[in-house]
This record gives sequence, C-alpha cells and structure tokens, in this order.
Amino acid sequence: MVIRDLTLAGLNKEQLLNLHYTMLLMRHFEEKAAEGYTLGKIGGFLHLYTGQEAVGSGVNLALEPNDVVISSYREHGHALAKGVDPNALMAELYGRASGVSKGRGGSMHIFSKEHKLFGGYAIVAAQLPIACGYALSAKLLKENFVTVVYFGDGAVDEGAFHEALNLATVWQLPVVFVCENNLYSMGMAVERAWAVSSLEPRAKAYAMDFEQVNGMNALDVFQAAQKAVKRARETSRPTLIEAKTYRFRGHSMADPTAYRSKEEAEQWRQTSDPIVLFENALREAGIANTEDFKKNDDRALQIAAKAVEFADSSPLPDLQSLTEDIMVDPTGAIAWRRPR
Amino acid sequence: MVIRDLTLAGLNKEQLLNLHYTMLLMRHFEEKAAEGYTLGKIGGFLHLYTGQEAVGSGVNLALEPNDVVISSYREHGHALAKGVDPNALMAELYGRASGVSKGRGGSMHIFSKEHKLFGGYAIVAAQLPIACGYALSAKLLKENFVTVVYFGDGAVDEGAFHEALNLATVWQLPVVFVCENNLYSMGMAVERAWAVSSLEPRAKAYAMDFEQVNGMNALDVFQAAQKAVKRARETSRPTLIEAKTYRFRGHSMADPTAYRSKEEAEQWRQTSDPIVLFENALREAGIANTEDFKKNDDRALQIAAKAVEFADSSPLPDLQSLTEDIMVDPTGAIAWRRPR
Amino acid sequence: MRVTTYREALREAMREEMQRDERVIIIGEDIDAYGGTYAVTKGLAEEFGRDRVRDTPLAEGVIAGAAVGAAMSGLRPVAEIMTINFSLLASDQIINTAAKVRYMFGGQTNVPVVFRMPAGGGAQRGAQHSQMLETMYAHVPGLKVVMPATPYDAKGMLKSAIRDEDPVLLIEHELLYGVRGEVPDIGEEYTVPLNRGDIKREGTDVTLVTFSRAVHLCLQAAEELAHEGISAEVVDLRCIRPIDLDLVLDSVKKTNRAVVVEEGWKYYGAGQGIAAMIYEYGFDDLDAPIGHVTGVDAPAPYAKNLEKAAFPTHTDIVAAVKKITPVRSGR
Amino acid sequence: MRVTTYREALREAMREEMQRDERVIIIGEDIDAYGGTYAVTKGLAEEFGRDRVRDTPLAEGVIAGAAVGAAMSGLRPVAEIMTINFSLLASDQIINTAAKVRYMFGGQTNVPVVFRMPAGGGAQRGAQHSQMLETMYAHVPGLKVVMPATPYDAKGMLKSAIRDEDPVLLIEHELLYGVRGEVPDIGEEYTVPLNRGDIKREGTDVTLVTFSRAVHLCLQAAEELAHEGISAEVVDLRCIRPIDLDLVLDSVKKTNRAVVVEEGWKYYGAGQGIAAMIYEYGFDDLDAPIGHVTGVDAPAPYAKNLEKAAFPTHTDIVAAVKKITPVRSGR
Ligand SMILES: Cc1ncc(C[n+]2csc(CCOP(=O)(O)OP(=O)(O)O)c2C)c(N)n1
Ligand SMILES: Cc1ncc(C[n+]2csc(CCOP(=O)(O)OP(=O)(O)O)c2C)c(N)n1
Ligand SMILES: [Mg+2]
Ligand SMILES: [Mg+2]
Repeated sequence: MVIRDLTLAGLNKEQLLNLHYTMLLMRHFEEKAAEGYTLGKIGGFLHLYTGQEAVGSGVNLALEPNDVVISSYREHGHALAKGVDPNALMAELYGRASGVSKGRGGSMHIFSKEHKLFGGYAIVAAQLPIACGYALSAKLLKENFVTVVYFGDGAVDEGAFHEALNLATVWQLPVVFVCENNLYSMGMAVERAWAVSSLEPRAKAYAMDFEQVNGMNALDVFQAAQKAVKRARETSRPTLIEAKTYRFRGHSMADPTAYRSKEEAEQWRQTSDPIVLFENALREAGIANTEDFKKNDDRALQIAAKAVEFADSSPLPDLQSLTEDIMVDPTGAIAWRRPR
Repeated sequence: MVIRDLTLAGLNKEQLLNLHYTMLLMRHFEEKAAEGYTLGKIGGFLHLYTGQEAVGSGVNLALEPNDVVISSYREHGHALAKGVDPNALMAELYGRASGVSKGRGGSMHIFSKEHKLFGGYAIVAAQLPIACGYALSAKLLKENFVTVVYFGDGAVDEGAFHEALNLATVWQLPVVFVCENNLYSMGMAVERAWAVSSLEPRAKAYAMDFEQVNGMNALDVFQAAQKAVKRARETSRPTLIEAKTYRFRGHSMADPTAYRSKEEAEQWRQTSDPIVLFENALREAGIANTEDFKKNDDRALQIAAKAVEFADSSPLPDLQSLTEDIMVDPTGAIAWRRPR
Repeated sequence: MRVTTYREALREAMREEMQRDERVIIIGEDIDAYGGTYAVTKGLAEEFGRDRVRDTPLAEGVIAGAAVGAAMSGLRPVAEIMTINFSLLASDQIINTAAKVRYMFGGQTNVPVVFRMPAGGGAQRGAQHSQMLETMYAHVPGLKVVMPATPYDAKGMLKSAIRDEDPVLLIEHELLYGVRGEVPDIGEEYTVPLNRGDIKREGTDVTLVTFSRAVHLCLQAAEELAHEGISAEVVDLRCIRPIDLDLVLDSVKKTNRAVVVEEGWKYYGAGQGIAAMIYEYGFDDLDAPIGHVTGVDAPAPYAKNLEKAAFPTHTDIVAAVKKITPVRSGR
Repeated sequence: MRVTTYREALREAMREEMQRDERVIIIGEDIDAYGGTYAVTKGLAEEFGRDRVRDTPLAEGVIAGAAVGAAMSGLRPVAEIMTINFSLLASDQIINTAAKVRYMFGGQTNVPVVFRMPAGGGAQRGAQHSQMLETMYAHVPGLKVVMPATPYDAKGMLKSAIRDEDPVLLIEHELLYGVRGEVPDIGEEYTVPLNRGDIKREGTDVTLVTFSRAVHLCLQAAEELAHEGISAEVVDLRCIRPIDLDLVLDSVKKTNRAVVVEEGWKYYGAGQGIAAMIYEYGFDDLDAPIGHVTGVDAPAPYAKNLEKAAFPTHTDIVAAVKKITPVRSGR
C-alpha cells in the first residue's frame, strides 16, 4: 500500500492537508485581526472564530463552489473556507475601499458574490429566514445549489429559528441549518437558556432530520455535512446539524468573559483544540507529519500577515461612497428632485 | 345508591349540569352575536366559539376564581366560563358604554378585571408572552394563582409560541398553555402548516409536560386541565395542552369558508357536537335527563336574549371618552401644554 | 378604458407580471386556500400553480425574511403581509435586512422584493387592527413606500414595484379595495412610476397634500369648497418615499397655502414630515401656516361613534382649509 | 453634588428603586452573568438576587411581552433591550400591546413597564447596530419616550419612569455611558419629570432644539458660536413624547430662530415632527425657516471616515446656525 493512497473519511492526503490549512488560515487570520483591533485599526465589534475552525472547514468540504453559505457576524472562518480572498476580507475589517463589502460592512457584514458567501448578518437568527429564501430560489428556479446557514446556540432562542425550521420542513427546502453550539450566547450559558440538552428534540418538533456532531472534529463535521448536503441536493429536504464546540476567546473583543472561568476555557484549549486534534488524527493514521503541518502553518501565517499588509496599505473609501449603493435606482433616494 | 351521588370525573350532578349550562350559554350567546352581526349591530371582526365549547368550559372548571385567563380574539366563550356578565359582554360587542371594555375594545378585546379575564388579544400568539408575564408575577409576588392562556393551532407557527414556551420552562412558570387545535388557522389547514401531527414533539422540544385531549369531550378537557393546573400551582411548572376541536362556523363572520367542504363541517357537527356528546354521557351515566337539559337550554337562551336587549338599549360611549384612558397620566398625552 | 375596482386592479397587476416574468412569485398567509383575506389574490394559485402562489404558515417574520432572501437570489417575490398591523413582526427583516443589505454589502446584491399590505381603519376593527404605521417605514433609507389611492395607480404602481430592483412597500388601504375607477383595458400595457405624485384635481387657492384613502376625502372636500368659492388643488403624493417634492412645491408656489391631510396619527407622522419639507423648501411661498388634518392621537376605538370621531372626514378638511384661506371676493 | 457617569447614574436609579419597591425587577439579555452589555446592570443581581434580576434567553419578543404582562399583573419590570436595533423584534409587543391595552380594555389595566435601550451610532458598529429609531415609538399614542443626555437627567428620569404607571421607553445612547456629570449625592432623593424639557444653556439669538447625545454637540456648537458673537440657547427636550412644547415656543419667541439637531435620519423623523410643531404653533415668531441638522439619509457605514461623515458634528450645527442667523453688529 502506497502512503499517498491512505484516506480518512474518504479524503486523500491532499484534501486532508487542505482542510488542515483552512483551519490554520482561520486561526492565524483571527489572531491578526485581534492584533488589528488592539492597535485600533479595526473598529466596532469583532467576533473571532478561534476554537470553532473544525465546523466551518468541515462543513465547507462537503460543498460545491455553487453552494451558498449564509452566516452571522462570526463569519470570517466561513468566508475563508468558502474561498474569499483573505486580503479583501482583512481590508473589510480595516474599513478600506478594497474590502469585500467596500469597507461599508465591516467584520459583521462580509459578503462575496463571487464566492457565494452571502452575508454576514448581525441581527441574531435573522439569517435563518433569509436562508429559507435562498433555498426557495434554488427549488423554484431549479438551480441545484444547497444553502448552508450557520448560527449559534443563542440564535436558537429567537422566534426566527422556530419559524424558519418550520417553513423549511413544510416547504421541503434544500437547506442545511448548522448550529455552532459553543455553549454560550454572550454570557448566557446554553443550559440556562434551554430546557433540553441537545437540539435533537427541537429537530423532531419539525420532523426534521438531525445530526449531532463533535464540532471539534473536522472529519465528523465533514461527514455529517456530507449527508445533509446530499439529502438537500437530492431530495430537497432540510437538516439540522448541531456541532458542539467552544469559542476560545470572548464573545467579541470587548467581552471581559466574567461568566466563565479561566480554567474552563483553558481546559478546552488544552484538550480540544480542533487543529491539534486533527493533526493527531493525521499523524496517527500515518497520513501526514509534523513537517507537513509546519508547511501549512507557515503558509497560513504568511497569508494572514500579507492580508494585514494589504489592508493597512489600502486607501479608505471615497467620501462620496457614503451615499452610494443604497438603492439601485438613484431616484429612489428621498431627496430626489425632478429634472427641470 | 342515591341518584344524586352519582359522579363523573369526580363531578357531582350540580357541577355537571353547570358545565352543561356553560356550554349552552356559549352556544346561544354566539348565535345571538351572529344575529347582531348580520343586523349590523356588531361591527368589525366577529369570531365565534361555536363547536369549541367543551374546551373553555372544561378548562375553566379546573380553575379557582383567583386564577387568570388570557385569550385571543376568539374569547367570548372563555369570558363566559370565567363568569363575565353576558350583558356587559354583549354590550361590548355592540360597542356600548356599558360594555366590559366601555365599548372601546369590541369583540376581540374583552377584559374583565373583576373576573380575571385579562384580555382578548388580536395579534396572533401575542398573548403567550403576556401570559408568561402574569405567571412571573404569580411566582415573584407569591400569589398563588395559575395563568391559563388559550390560543389556536395557527398561533403555534409564530415565533412568539417558541419564545414563550421556552421561557416558561426555563423559568419554571406556573402557566398552562391551551392550544385549541380546530384544524385551521384562517384558511390554512394545520397539516399544511405543521410537519408534525400533534404538539407532543413541540412540548418535548422545551422539556415541557404535555396533555393531548379530545377537545369535544368536556370531561376529558377538565381532567387534563386539572392535572396541569395542579402541576402549575404546586410545583410552578408549565404544561402544554392540545385540545383537538373544530369550529362549526367560519373563522370570522366574514369567512366564505372556501377552504373546507360543507360535508366536512357537517360531519363534525353531526358526530362531534360537544354539547350533544356531553348530554349523551350524562344520560348514559343516568345523571341527568332531557328535562334537565331543556331547563338549561331555556335558561341559557333567555340569558343570551336578555344580553341582546341589554346591549341594544345601552347608550353609545360618550364622545369625550375617545381620548380617555390612553394613559394614567393625563400629561402623558403628547399635546400636553404647560400650566401657565 | 374601463372601470374596475382597486382590488381587481391589484390582482391584474400581479397576474400580468407573473405572466411576463416566471421569477415573480407570491407568498403570504391565506392567499390561496382562503382566497386572500381581501380577495386580492383570488384565483392566482389556480392560474399559476401552488409553486408560485404559496400559502405560508402564520409567521410574518419568516415570510419577510424568506421573501428578502428569495429576492436576493433570483426570484421576484411579492410578499403579502395580511395587514400592516402585523408587519411589526416583520419589521426587523424589512428595516434591518431589506433596507440595508445592498448598502452594507457594498452594492453586491439587489433586493427586488415587494411587500404588499393593507393599512388603515374605519371598519370598527379596533386598536390592534386599524393603524397606518407607514411612517415607520418611510423614515428608513433603503425602502420605497408607495400608497396608491386609485385603481389606476394601484395597478400601475404594483407593476412598477414588481419590476423595481429595490425593496418596495406597497401599502394599500382596507377601505379602498371596493373603490372603482378607470383603468386601461387588459392588454394595454402601462406602469406608473414610483417617484411621481399626481395632481388629482387642479386648483388655485390652496394645496391639499395627501396620499392613500385620504385622497378621496380631499377630493370630496375640494368639491364642497368649490361651492364656497375656494379652489383647492389636490396633490396625491402616491409615494411618500421617495417623495415628489417638486410637484408639491410648484403647487404651493401657485396657491401659497397648504393643508396636509392623512389618516394616521399626527405627531412624528408622515404628515409632519411632509409639512416640514414644504416649510424647508417653500417657506417664502407660504402665506399662512400649513394646516394639518389627521387621525386623533389615540389608539383606534371600536365603538362606531367613537371610531367615526377618530378618523378625519372631508368636513374636517373643509374646516382646516377655511381656517387658512380667505374666500376671494367676486367669485 | 458629586460627579459620576451616565452609566452609574442609571444603575443608581435602578438600585434605589429596587430598594424602595420590592415589585421592581429587571429582565433582559446578559444583564447578570455577562455583567450588562454596557455594564449598566453590573452588580445588581448579586445585590438583589437572581429572582429580581433575571437573565433571559435571547428573544426580544418574549422579553417585551413578558415584561408587559408582568406590569399588568403587579410587578414593575424594567426590561433591557440590548440595543434599539433589536427592539424591532419587540416592536409588536411595545406598539400593539403596551401602548394600547389600557385604552382598548376600557382603562381597566395600567402598564407600568420601562423599556431601557441604547440607541445611536458613532462606534463603527455598522448599519444594523447604529440606528436611532426613536421616531417609530414617539409616533405612537400610549407610549412615553424619554431620551436623557446627562447623568443627572438619566438618573432622575429613570426613577420617574419606574414609578410611572404608563409604559415608558428610556432610550439611552451608546456613546453617553462614559459621560460624566453632576448628580446629587446618594441618599439625596430627586426625580426628573417625564414631561419637562430643560434649557441647558441660555441664549438670545437662536434656539437649538435637541435631545439625547446631540445635546452635547449643541453645547459645543453654542460655545463656538459665542466666540463669533452668536448667542445660542440650547433646549434639551429630554422627552420627545410627551414634548414640552411650551418650553421650545417660549425660547423661539425670544430668539425668533430655531435649528433642530438630531442624530437620526432626517425624513419622517423626530426632528421634522418637532420642526412642524414649532411652525404650527410658533409660525409668527420665526424670522427664518427652521434649520435642521441630522444624520445622513443612508444606512450607517462601517469605515471610520464614512461613519464620521454620516453623523452630525458641532461644526455642522455651527454652519446651520450661521445660515439663518445674522451676526449682530457691536458684539
Ligand atoms: C436580535 C439580537 N439580539 C441581541 C443581539 C446582541 N448579540 C449579538 S451576538 C449575541 C449572542 C449570540 O450567541 P450565539 O447565537 O450563541 O452565537 P455566538 O456568538 O456564540 O457565535 C447577542 C446577544 C443581536 N445582535 N441581535
Ligand atoms: C400576527 C397576526 N397575523 C395574522 C393575523 C390575522 N389572523 C387573525 S386570526 C388568524 C388565524 C389564527 O388561527 P388560529 O391560531 O388557529 O386560531 P383560530 O382562529 O382557529 O381560533 C389570522 C391569520 C393576526 N391577527 N395576527
Ligand atoms: Mg454561542
Ligand atoms: Mg385554528
């Protein structure tokens, strides 16, 4: 047996190392973003994906380029996995004209038409109904894309979650709902917000298919997503995936994390780092070694550093863009006056 | 064994005949209201309770006078069961000053402080969060009342249902959620709106106790309510009750009922009239006879007829009441001007 | 030309646009099996199939959110919110999503969604079912708010709204559905732009600035005023965002007097906004303060007599006009 | 008197009212374990227990509905909506329930609920997190809308709001929490009424009518204008519903000029309403059209330079004043 034919979860070495790289890119990108925030280069709210990398990278591996991803304000990782240019992403965080959203959106409002990363929404759970609309387009326009929507455990509490899941089953929409249950919304522990310990009974309440996965294991995530995406694509049926994970940092850079102990967070970092776990798995399977990992790490770090350079040297948006793109129709602006 | 010691569901003859009377009062009251609407004496929307009498009367029998009832626009039956004066109720429908809500609310907004019938809400499902608030007061102010909130199968689709049920279990609120599943919201059949055939999995989604009952059987309803009310009162835990029922008339008087067949409705009326079913049960148990029923029927009809007389002879509200009671504080009105 | 109702005009607009463009769909509560709450969508499900005319569960939030998502991804949804009173449950998706995504995503997406919803009172439906609320949406950049008063405008503007690339709220009025008016024959294609008001009656002494059902009250008032020698011009804004301000200003330049007439609440409402704009750009043309006729500042009451007193009538308009307009001698 | 922050003043108000009245409770997202999003409620759960200071699940609709229900049944809840942007999810319960039940139920219930929520932009939080939206609520009869600008007013008005029998929205501003100002010593009981504005600076040439954070911009502008010989009076409305109109009119009677200053969007916004009221009742006192300084009519952008240009500054106010105010000679 030749080494390079070894696979894990049906993935070959190249694919597996790509997955590894994606997670590292997310990790380094977020570290650079944190630095940018500390330096005052990034303003507003900044929510990092650190610790949750296995979810976004694992799900994404189950997607075709044509599939749609919709997310919350914690979407940098999802965007990177979907192929969004780290330079344009960092530039958006820096509020520059070269940002994916022309600097008008910022960290919470990433959108890339090219990569079908269709936003970055900052009203908790609002993205779930929106995703139903995308899935409805896929169904009615007979476009064969699947819509994946990410949200947190807190989003589950909103009425929008209930309304969207119900619509998705009643209308049989090709959508995959991915709940990244990182145990907290802001400071609210999930066990104080839910009377149930898993989302499984919630899925049953809508007669929806359900997958529970360890969100720290990228391959588990990948395999659950594969099933869900196949179900959506082939039978136009929705799935709810619950990925148990943990955010290594605070809710946002402004979070003093008073609601959880340092020990708890440290314990997660020590025992459940999704990148370390994945490296161990690859190593144990004899598929890749420390050298491979180092290469990926260097490359990811370099790309993240270059993104900072790019962002920092990009110009601010033109002041006139302040009132551009509000509407397609320029006479739609209220101050429109009749041509004389 | 003496006849008058016979009981059903732990209720003696007097209690059982009271229950019978309550249902008949609801039935006749609604018929009179329908007439008033046809005559143009009642305006706006009019939603009748006809067919669903077993639910409101059965639940109410499990309540103490101090317990709270909150409902939707289809609340006449709940109000009558709770003891609201039929005269004042009909006068409200007629828009008269002597109406329970001074004629300002109308059919959809019945409220009686005296009888703890705390509204009559016309935004579907809005009453569920409000009921949680009442239950919170009971809990924190250590008042031992139970809050019962009625709503339809359509209300279940709203985000408010999800948010309220979750809050009620997480906070352990002494509230009983009574879903009167009459198979349709307006024209939407429940099987087109839900992917599940009962509310049981919905209750499980919140780890909430659940009771399913035949909403055409007043005694079944009573017994389920008794359990739920006891649970709320003694352990401050919520219950979801689903009562399967049917509205014999359209959604409102304006409904052409195009969405269901005449045969379907006729079938329900023929085989499942809750009053007829109850009379049969009483007769079979040897507790009451046609004469007893006739007496109740006459009395109910007379009370309903008197309510119409009372309403029709009551004066319209004073025009100055148009701007009364908006706020407790008269200087809260925007047009308030400084005393000079 | 033929005469038809506001209701039928709206239905024709949807039918024609659905025939023209496969991407147009309708979603909402009770639009199919029930036949439409106000029967506007009646027959469309049979004609276009239940894929394109979709009854939804009772959940305004997801109706709005799904409509916005569908619009962002290639469909052209017309979402019916049963009445504007319930639109509060959809207001997050309308204001925080529909109005903002094009801008905040750097112009990368269009949102060609239409929200149709009836507003207004006058049928004894009580406090929770009789509101206007148009101001809430007209305040928000990124939305268009259209409020036609006639069958002609309703059809032409709904067709424009469906073709428009931006989010449009088409706010109808519960009491207008049965109103009849001239509409071009079927097959005679026309649209009405979403940025132009319309002079519904010419006059020289005072300008009545209005929209939605109040247009009809103003026409009635103008008729009555004519008998008393006052010539009132009725400017139907038709859309309040954007607002065809020049049409109003030109009229005021001529009449030097204006009365703003609306059904909704007075304070911080659309009418005060309109008045403020006339003052801002036409201050020097005004010979008197602008009159303002509105609904009473209270929740809507149910009782018939109270409700009648709660909403403006043509008599109120006549009185408001007379307060600021001298009857010209010799007429 | 001592100096404290707006944040602490709010916290003191809640603490004092909770000590005074057992029925006062606080509910909202992240008010306890997280320490309060803006740290306003910090420490209150420890002091009063988790029965009375209750973290809720993330669901604004039920927070508002439960608060209203609790208020109708004997508690005096202060509900914190994390920001006004999310209040759209609660707007149905605020507008369709809180504002209407007393009226539509014939006066049988009071609704002594307080909704606290920060509004405003200026911290690069983007389109969905930088709105004012106060107009939506100020338009609705049955609500009181209070927008204090100083620690003194914040404390005094929150205390009044908690004691008030009617529903009150206390709208704070995200950039005000750190602002410091004089507040009476603890134990020195005071309240500020919910229907009175306040002259924050006296002047004779022009009246600046404003509320919330814009008050501080106006004070800055007035200072600058003073150097140029223009004496500006700053009227802080403090509450916009009800509005202390006489205070404004008296000032305008003296200065004959007014500029309305607000952070929110211009059209159909609170400022146009205020301007319309001044015109309606003070038309003859005005020597010039009312100036109006507002945020730009666009969703809020993220980029620093764009955001700076999107919101009004004291320089904009100075310019607007100069446009309508002649510099008096000899000063
Ligand atoms: C409707 C709404 N309410 C509140 C907020 C403030 N907020 C932003 S993120 C957040 C917590 C969300 O938690 P969760 O859904 O678990 O996602 P996570 O941040 O953990 O990824 C809150 C309360 C918001 N943005 N939108
Ligand atoms: C939020 C909201 N949406 C829509 C309506 C219009 N509407 C009134 S009753 C109703 C159907 C409700 O059905 P259900 O909950 O089953 O109660 P039922 O009328 O059958 O008793 C609808 C759609 C409303 N009043 N409120
Ligand atoms: Mg979370
Ligand atoms: Mg029903």
